[in-house]
Amino acid sequence: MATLLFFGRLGDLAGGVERALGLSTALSVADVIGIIEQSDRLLASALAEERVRYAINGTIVDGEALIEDEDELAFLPPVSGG
Amino acid sequence: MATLLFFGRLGDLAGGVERALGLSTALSVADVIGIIEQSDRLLASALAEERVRYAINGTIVDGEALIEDEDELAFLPPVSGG
Amino acid sequence: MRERIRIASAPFDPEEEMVRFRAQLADAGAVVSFLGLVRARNAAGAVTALSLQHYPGMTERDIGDALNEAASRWALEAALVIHRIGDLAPAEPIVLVATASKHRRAAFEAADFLMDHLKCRALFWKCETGEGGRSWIEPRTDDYADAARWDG
Amino acid sequence: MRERIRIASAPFDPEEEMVRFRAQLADAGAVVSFLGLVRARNAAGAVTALSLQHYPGMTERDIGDALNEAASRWALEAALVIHRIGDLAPAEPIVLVATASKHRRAAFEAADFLMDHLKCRALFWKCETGEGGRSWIEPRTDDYADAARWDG
Repeated sequence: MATLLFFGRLGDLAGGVERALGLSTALSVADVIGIIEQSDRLLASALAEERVRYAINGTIVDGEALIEDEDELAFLPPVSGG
Repeated sequence: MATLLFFGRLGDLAGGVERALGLSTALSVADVIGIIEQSDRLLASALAEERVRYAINGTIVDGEALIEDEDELAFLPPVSGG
Repeated sequence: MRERIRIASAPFDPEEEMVRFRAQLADAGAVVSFLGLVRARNAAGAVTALSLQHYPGMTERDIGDALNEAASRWALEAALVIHRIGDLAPAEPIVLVATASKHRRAAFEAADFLMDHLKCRALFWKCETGEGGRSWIEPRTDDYADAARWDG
Repeated sequence: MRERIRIASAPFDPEEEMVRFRAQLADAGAVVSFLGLVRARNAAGAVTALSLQHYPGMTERDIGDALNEAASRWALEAALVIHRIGDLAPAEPIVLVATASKHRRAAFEAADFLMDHLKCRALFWKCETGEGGRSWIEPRTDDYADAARWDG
């Protein structure tokens, strides 16, 4: 299983920070958003916003990057600390 | 008596921070330096340096300002704090 | 440069942390600290709670990168970053940054730089609850402009 | 703005002073502190002692004027200046400046401004004793340039 992480307001939309996703083959981030779109168009649309960044296993990637089983894909909306 | 105050390195030259000066009439700061010059040319020359400021009773003044009996005249060389 | 990063899930004592930070210093002439506190009011009215989220591992590595950049820009003897996560109440400390250097300009600038990074580049997400409801906060335009001051 | 000026003839505890400074704050989101320490070395070698002189009354009034200027330039909730006089040993605190404001830029800039003032405009005279002998210190060229940044 791969792990999807939804931070900030994306977690509200996803109904939780973490979600498991079974992968039979490597998929791009864009493919994963496409799968989510089938069940949750609102979340998928939020994930595809330009200001949302993606990280696979802790490294920032673009939408074409591939995730495989056991990988962790994080969706990072605009940050705010301090 | 008027009080003369010598701060920083001026105090080293004057042999102390404070010195009393009897005044029978009002004198300018320049006059006071002239009096000091009669007994201590090194100190007078240090007091007359451009970077030394004068204060009478806590207010910055120029060399023509007058001091009277009971006044306090301070010689302020370049400062350094912090 | 000696550095320390701490992501704190419970309240921390800023002055206790500063005692500890100072104890390690050998020949610093300048110590700057920045303490951020939860404000009881925002533009929408009273704030009753603040919740902070981070991405364990990635957040710490990113702050480590910012500390490395600070160390390469300024001659620092030590630097400290403590950042809260979890639920916070008004007036509680959120973030403490401390820097130590021989001369004061390095300590001031490095603390300023680190705070700009933490405010709008580090991986934290902040949710405010209050009169205005519940909302995820984004940095102000000023915050982005401040952070851009350090860009190459 | 709440302000406090203290000319201290004996050692002070910076963290204790910060606890006290913070206790008075109502809705500050940002607290900046600058702590200056006696350095054990200068360009001429080891420093064994530092002696600081001030002009009682005039020094405090001048710092009060600087605090008033800070209050007119930045929206500060509180500001604190503590400055040592007398004989100090290496590593001892010389000066503590603290500022509190809603947003961090005001607190950073006001602390920076106050330190520039204390460093080369406030009425203190500083004498170092060490390997290089005994000498009255003047601000560095950098210090004067820093202070001039705030001039109108």
